[in-house]
Amino acid sequence: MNARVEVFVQLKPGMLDPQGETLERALESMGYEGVSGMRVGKWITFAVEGGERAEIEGRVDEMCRRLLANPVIETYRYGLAEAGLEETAADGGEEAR
Amino acid sequence: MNARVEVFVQLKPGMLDPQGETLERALESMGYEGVSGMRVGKWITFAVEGGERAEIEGRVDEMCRRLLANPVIETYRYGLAEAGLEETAADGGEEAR
Amino acid sequence: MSVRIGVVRFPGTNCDRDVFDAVGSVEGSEPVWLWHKERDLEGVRGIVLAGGFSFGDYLRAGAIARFSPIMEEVVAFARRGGPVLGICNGFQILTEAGLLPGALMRNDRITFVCRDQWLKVETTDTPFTRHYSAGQLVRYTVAHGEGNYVAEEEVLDRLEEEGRVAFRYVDETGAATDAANPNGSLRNIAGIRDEGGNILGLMPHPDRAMSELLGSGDGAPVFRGLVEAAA
Amino acid sequence: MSPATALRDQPVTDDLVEAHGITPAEYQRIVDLLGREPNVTELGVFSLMWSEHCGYKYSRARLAELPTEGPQVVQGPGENAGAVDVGEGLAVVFKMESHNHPSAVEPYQGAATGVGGILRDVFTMGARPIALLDSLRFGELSDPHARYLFRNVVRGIGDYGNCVGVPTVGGEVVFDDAYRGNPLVNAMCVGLLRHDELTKGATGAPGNGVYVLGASTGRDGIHGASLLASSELSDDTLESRPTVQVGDPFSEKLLLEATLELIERDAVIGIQDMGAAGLTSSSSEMASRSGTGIAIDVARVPRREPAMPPYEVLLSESQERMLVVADDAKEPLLMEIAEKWDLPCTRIGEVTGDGTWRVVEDEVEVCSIPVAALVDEVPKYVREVGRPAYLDEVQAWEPEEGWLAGRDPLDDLATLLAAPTIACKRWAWEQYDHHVQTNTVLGPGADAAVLRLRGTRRGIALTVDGNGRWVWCDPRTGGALAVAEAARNLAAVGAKPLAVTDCLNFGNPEKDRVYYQFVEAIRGIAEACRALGTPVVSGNVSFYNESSTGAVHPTPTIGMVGILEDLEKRIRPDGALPGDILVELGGTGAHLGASSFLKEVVGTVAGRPPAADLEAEAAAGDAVRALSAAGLVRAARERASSSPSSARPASPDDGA
Ligand SMILES: Nc1ncnc2c1ncn2[C@@H]1O[C@H](COP(=O)(O)OP(=O)(O)O)[C@@H](O)[C@H]1O
Repeated sequence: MNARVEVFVQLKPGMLDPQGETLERALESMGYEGVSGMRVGKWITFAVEGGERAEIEGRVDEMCRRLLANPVIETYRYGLAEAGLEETAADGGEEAR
Repeated sequence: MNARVEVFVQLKPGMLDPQGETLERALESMGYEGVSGMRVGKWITFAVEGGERAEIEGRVDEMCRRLLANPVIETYRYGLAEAGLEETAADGGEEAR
Repeated sequence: MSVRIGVVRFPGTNCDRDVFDAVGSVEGSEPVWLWHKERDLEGVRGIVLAGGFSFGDYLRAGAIARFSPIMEEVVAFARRGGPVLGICNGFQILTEAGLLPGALMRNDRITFVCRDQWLKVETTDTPFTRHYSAGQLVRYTVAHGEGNYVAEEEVLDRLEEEGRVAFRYVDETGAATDAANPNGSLRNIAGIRDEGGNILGLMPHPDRAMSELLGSGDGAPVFRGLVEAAA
Repeated sequence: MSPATALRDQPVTDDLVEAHGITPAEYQRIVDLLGREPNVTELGVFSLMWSEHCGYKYSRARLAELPTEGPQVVQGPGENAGAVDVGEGLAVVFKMESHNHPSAVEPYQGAATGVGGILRDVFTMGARPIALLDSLRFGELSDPHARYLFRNVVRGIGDYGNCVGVPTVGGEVVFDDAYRGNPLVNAMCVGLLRHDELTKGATGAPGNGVYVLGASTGRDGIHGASLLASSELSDDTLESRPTVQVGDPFSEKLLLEATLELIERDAVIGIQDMGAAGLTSSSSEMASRSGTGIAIDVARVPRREPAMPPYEVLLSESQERMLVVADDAKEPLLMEIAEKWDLPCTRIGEVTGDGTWRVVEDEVEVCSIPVAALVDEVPKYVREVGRPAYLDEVQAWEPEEGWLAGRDPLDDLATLLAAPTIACKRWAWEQYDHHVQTNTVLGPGADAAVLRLRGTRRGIALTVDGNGRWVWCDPRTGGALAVAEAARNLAAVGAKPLAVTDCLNFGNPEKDRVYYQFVEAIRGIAEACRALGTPVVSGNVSFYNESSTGAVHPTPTIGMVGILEDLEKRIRPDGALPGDILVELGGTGAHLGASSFLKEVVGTVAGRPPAADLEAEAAAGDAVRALSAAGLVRAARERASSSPSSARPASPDDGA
């Protein structure tokens, strides 16, 4: 199959996320109240060609472990969707493309 | 309601994404083939307290436009989930919204 | 016979010439370029990973560089006990490659920081620090955006116990205060060494502390130690 | 019909001409030059090349008043950057450029790509960039939007320069309501080379190959996007068209190293940056300099997106690209070096002998325009305008009798020192790597930066200066004072001024008031440069710095380079010891017109700036250098709007 992949990488829970904290403070000073626990992670999207679903998943997981996330400080997860369905990555939020 | 919010920010399609391009080349030279169209965006998660769903959505949208993304070069979308359901934010991929 | 010391160049390395000169200033040494795409260490007896932004530091500092062909050789060389010094981006690459524990996160102040920095030499038990005295204060420049050293508590404790913290950020009196910490590093750690003592990684730049004209000559002993260990 | 073909065949209507910013008279001139009507792509090309940005149609005639010659000048205006001799076979290459509008829209990327552009201008000449400086203007720091711009512009400059590995060693930041709607972001780059390495943007002989080196071409910053949107093209291709580019400092670093290696190993005949105005201006300017023609096949230009019509490929401002000319003998080496640095390099055309700028897409001719029509025939507008009335009003200000009565000087001093414009700018420059390359003898925080020239006893001193308030109150004097202050900054470290680059930031020159300010400021600059012996070797004009809140203060910024023949004789800013004698050299007495005191403490912008006594200025500089050479000076400071580092630093986090 050809897949669209989304990978989500975030700092481990408990690790300080200064970027999230700064954004939170900025929002507060702009007058947005009640926002808390802000974390800024990475959202990596791409297409993968060829192979069975399980095989692709295995490959993506390895890419995450080796490069896309640093296990010392980060956690990751990912999702696959059959490609051709470009919409998958695009729907929800017409702004998205 | 109290909500868990996830915001996804990415460079507009057609804009150069140097990070995505560099990563893609790196994966290729590590032997991962068939990867294409890589984009590196931001995944911002936080909690919001109080208000109706529609009202929160309005507020989040405004926060996105004003601070979390720059509409000149980026697109964004977001998803809300009733809080308490921490899992929502945690389980796999595209379901996340 | 002069001692060949390799200076590794990744695309985006930008302190390569500074390090090359620093190494070259030590009598009896011969700096040699090592290109990231090569697998040949050209007979060098010591290696420096210089600062900069290898592969733009895109994704995470040092994350992509560690997969370069040359790094396989550097890792093998280090495991054989060869002296390896990682400065700034070089330190980040060494942690990404697993040669040193922990990780370097984005500075707690978010922004890049470039300033003169006092450091305390915590161990003289490495070739690179043997010309200092324990507890000596030295002044180098720091210049980085991702220098916030983190590791799990046990790892930190072990580093302390085994005397593997090499440098700490301090103020001019030698106190490891928060104000003296440029990036939020746990326990003000600026540099660490491996178990064997032949690998040193640090965020501050001894390569920029080679001349009083530029503000400090405190970095010279590091390079002297490297060359001697390689000889 | 594909959008590409639709665009190509679109008829050129009056509306379309107007939407391209071309007047009916200009259009007629184009028709005369071509001997026919242009097609829409050619129209786009003319509108770009004849724009103020590329063609300097309002400014060119006035810029001619600036002195550009001197024994020290190795390269004057006209190339990518100017160059001066600094002795021992070395030359310093430098230029300043603005990125105001992109920074207003996307401060981080706008500022970053501004740095990218100015770096390319310098390394295209074969010089290794050794320093950057930045001159910034924002609205008052109490305005949240100004804080947002300040924070992100500084981060953008820092991230780009830091990544490429060029130290940012100096600059200035001014906060004034005049810049609320339109910030100014000017960046200066300084490079170093041996005289024999100086490379020009030339094409050599017909038959030589033309190549694109570096990034692929996308729809970045395509000029005229708005007009295309109004002309019935398929909507979805248009709305996604970005007007701001994203910077890629990593690719820039590769491009820098590759370019210098190409030049060092003699693998190119000519090379030119493809930044602003892209393929069109780079190719036509190269051909123009060499008196040749050039033929390009846009189908061969590597693109980031499919279905880009020639119009877009020609006008794209995608960053981190170079146009290279090489002959067949050099081609293999060119390709080898490009591959070494992982940069795509593609042959897209060749140099011709017919003086025509010709573009084809596959076999089909898209443009055929005489190079001279694009480059030399740019309309020049010289207008005579009268002195605007506001000046009389402003200059009429006189302090009233006893106006200072009851003021507490110490309070006022505290107010002054706390003003963000005057306060220390550590918050900004700590984000800039100012040490990389290990040449920085004196970095930010001094009157001027000082760099050593490795392998010699020499050093160079660098500064940028401008004072829009002074120019607004008195354009001619203000222009002269900007040069004088720059020279004073250099003198304060013991350096002798050599030459100037300028960045002239003004409002809309079609308005009389702005044009007058521009003309007069240039006269002031020219007079001061003559008096101080500092020719202008490069520069940049930025007009239309206006917003709903009006035009910015007329703000010429002056970048100046000076030489220290012996670094040991430099003057240290912090060398003073207790008991040392304090002397004021020169000085204009008590002058408060148009001062910071009036603005920050009293809240008025009025009066005349101090007179520019250029002879005294030159003499004072000579005196400082003579005293210093005699070993009599321990420390010196320029005495204009200096920023004591003890004051609370100006930071966007102040919440002001
Ligand atoms: N944006 C900036 N980038 C780098 N250095 C800066 C910047 N702004 C100010 N500086 C540094 O702060 C010092 C004081 O600047 P400025 O207030 O313009 O002084 P002066 O009035 O003497 O020209 C200078 O050394 C200058 O280089």
